[in-house]
Amino acid sequence: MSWSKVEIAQRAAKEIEPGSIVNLGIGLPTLVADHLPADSGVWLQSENGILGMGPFPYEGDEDPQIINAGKQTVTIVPGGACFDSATSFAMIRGGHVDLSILGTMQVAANGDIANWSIPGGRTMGIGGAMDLAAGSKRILVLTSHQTKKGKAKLVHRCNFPLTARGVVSRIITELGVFDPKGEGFSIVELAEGVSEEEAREKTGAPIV
Amino acid sequence: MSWSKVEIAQRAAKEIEPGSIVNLGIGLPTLVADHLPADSGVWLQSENGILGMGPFPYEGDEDPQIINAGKQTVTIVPGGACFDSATSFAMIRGGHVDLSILGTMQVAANGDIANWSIPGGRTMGIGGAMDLAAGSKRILVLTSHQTKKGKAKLVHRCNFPLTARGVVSRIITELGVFDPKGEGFSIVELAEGVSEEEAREKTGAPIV
Amino acid sequence: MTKVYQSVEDAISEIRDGARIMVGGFGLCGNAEALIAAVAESGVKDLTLISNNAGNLGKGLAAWLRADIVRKIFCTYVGNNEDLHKKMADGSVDVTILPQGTFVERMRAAGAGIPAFFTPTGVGTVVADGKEIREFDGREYVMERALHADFALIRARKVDPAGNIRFYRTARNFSPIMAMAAKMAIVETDELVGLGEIDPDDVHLPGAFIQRVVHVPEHEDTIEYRTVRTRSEVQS
Amino acid sequence: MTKVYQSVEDAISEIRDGARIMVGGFGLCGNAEALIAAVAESGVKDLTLISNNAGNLGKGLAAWLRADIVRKIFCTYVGNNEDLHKKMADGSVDVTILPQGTFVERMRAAGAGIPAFFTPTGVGTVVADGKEIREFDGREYVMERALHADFALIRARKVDPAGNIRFYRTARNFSPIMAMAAKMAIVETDELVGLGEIDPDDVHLPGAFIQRVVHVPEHEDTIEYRTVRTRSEVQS
Repeated sequence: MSWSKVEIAQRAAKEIEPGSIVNLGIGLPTLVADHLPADSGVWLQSENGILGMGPFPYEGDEDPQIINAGKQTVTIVPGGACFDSATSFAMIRGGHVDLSILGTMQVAANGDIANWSIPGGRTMGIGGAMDLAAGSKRILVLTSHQTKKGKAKLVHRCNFPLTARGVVSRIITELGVFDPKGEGFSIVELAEGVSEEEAREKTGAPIV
Repeated sequence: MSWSKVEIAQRAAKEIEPGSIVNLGIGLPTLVADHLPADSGVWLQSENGILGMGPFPYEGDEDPQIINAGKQTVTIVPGGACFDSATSFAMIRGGHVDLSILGTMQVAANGDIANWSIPGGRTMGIGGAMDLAAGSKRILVLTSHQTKKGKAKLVHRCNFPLTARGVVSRIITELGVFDPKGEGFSIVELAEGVSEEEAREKTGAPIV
Repeated sequence: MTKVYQSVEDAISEIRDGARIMVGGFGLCGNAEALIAAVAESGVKDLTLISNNAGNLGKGLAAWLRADIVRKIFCTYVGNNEDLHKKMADGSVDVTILPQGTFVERMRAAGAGIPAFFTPTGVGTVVADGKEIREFDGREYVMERALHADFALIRARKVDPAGNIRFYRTARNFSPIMAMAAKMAIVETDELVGLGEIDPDDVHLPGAFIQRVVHVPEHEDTIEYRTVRTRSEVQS
Repeated sequence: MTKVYQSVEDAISEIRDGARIMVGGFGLCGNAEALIAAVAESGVKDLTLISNNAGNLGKGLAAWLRADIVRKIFCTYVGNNEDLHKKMADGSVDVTILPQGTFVERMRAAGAGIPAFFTPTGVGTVVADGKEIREFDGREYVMERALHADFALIRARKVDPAGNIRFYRTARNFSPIMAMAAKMAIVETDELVGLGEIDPDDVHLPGAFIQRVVHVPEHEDTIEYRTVRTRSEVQS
């Protein structure tokens, strides 16, 4: 039994300090928003210019000029603020975002992350990924443990184009919670029913 | 007959293009504000954070939180804007101020200006002087032609600490209008009754 | 002295072949729709386009790509912009993809008279290839240069004749910075108000950074990804 | 999660001997009067002060100079600040005078994660002594470094419990930039409002840059140079 996507998001929510400023990447990280404790006082940052991003609008309340960095219609919570992109990336690059939760294609035992381009694949672009990875105080990665074809995403060293070097502090997958430790990954926690052996088999670097 | 301070200010006002953004330094340049044509559409910039600075307030209307860069109480005209100092100096350094009119201690034939410190004198500080001199699209200097002790202020090369190199495009004094030309100054215009000989005598560099 | 032009065609009259043009908007959000359309119809070509996304869903700047008037693009994200994918694939447009923070900071530098700066973003990646790397206080940074343009085409919610601007929500994005970075910033505004109607403390971008204003009351404002929650979802 | 502290003493409780402190205000305009006074009375010493003027007329930060709790100052202008002239003359405070644009851009860089940048300001002057000079596109520039601080003490007109700020007129000046550049930004506000009372588009500085808020309704707001015109002057 490994964790579902919702369970990964729930586990990730536990990594968030009350009152902190958090940027959620596209995909799996977006789910974390639904699992923040109501009284946590967490502020979601969207790099297109929102601090205090709220849930999707009710049907009929969509405003084409209130979107998140994935260009989805969203809302702004009371106490939220809008600002230009230079201010937004000053916030990110200047270390004022406490935590960024990112998806990835590869993450390495040395903390490197590669989440913007697959060699030979269609170029999707960089967007805010490199700034978030380089500038946030802490980087948490949520990802499936392997690709759909069964290749390890937790690797010794990335061979996909890097997003940033040595920035990832923790990774949560369906198998558990892992920390990059240089030459391998340490196991912080395993999902119920997942054996260390299974984690070891599916990881592209030593479990240390 | 040389020009009075008011006549210098009136002559300087003629250098201002309609609709332009102008920063006026402390002292003699401040007088220029009173001689702008009513329909000129000129916007006065104050580096502490105003575009659209107006005249001094009526007695009783002073607001301690509306001041100019000389820390005098001022007003803001309709269409004026307030902003932070980083934006203000982005405006200045980025070439968005069309003209700065500065006072000076020395100005040289190569366009150098020295207006912030006299060797051996009391240090008053730099303030916005170096940014205005380096960043404005055009620099006009208003000054007495000589010091109170009769020393030339228009010199071949400055020996006071520089504010900026090679930035001055025109100088207006009680004797007339002069342009720095590298090794000397050219006469653009002389005040009524001022002879070229007098200008030559009182200038610390060749008239070319 | 008003900066107000009576038509979008007049407002863009100075744009020539080969111009470098920044266009505001995050995808289709906050697009200067009328100015973008007017440039496409004006017959200018060989443009360098500086825009976060260069259109999407066949809309906005996609019109420039379809009209083959763009020779070079600086952007940060391609995503599902099929028009851009097509141009990249056939090599007819030279596309440079930048990290978004570096993209906007390079424009901010241009507007602020800063020719170059150092950033941690992109160190150790292809973005830093061929650029100077320098260590400050034990960390490596890459030097990035100011990114200038001839024109900026932006959208605002409210503008006065001096060019003072109010933006609305996330339609603000890159627009004020692009206005600062361009020699001529042209703004298309939902609402045109009188001088003094915007309080000095409510100005998002002072008129010093704006050269031309045109009033365009109606906009399409396409939503790229409509995401909603149902009321029952919450009530349950 | 509120950032609101009940007293100025509580708000400054983390400030220790040797701290680097940025203080907002252009001269006495926009001073965090209560925070400045509280630091003077707190007994901390050996401070590094980063402020445009370091007080004037014996008021504001002049209290810190008189209390001999400042060891080093970064400022841009001394002017008639006799307290500062005295400290400079007797050598008891190490004073570095910077161009104002460089002063604020160095703080902006610190807040924005930029370790260094190039500026045309100060090239060929004593300000550039010992600093790297580099040519870009035929013009010389000097490299300046980010200016960081442990604390920023600023004043605002209106703040909410999340730390979102509205400033007033020229009292804004360096304050938002200092808040960005400091590890802990403490704001003293004329008015404390509820969450949501400031529209998202009306926020001058988002709460991300503010750590502590204290409500101080009354301020002295000294005018340094009272200049007026008489009504008759205009009517004539």
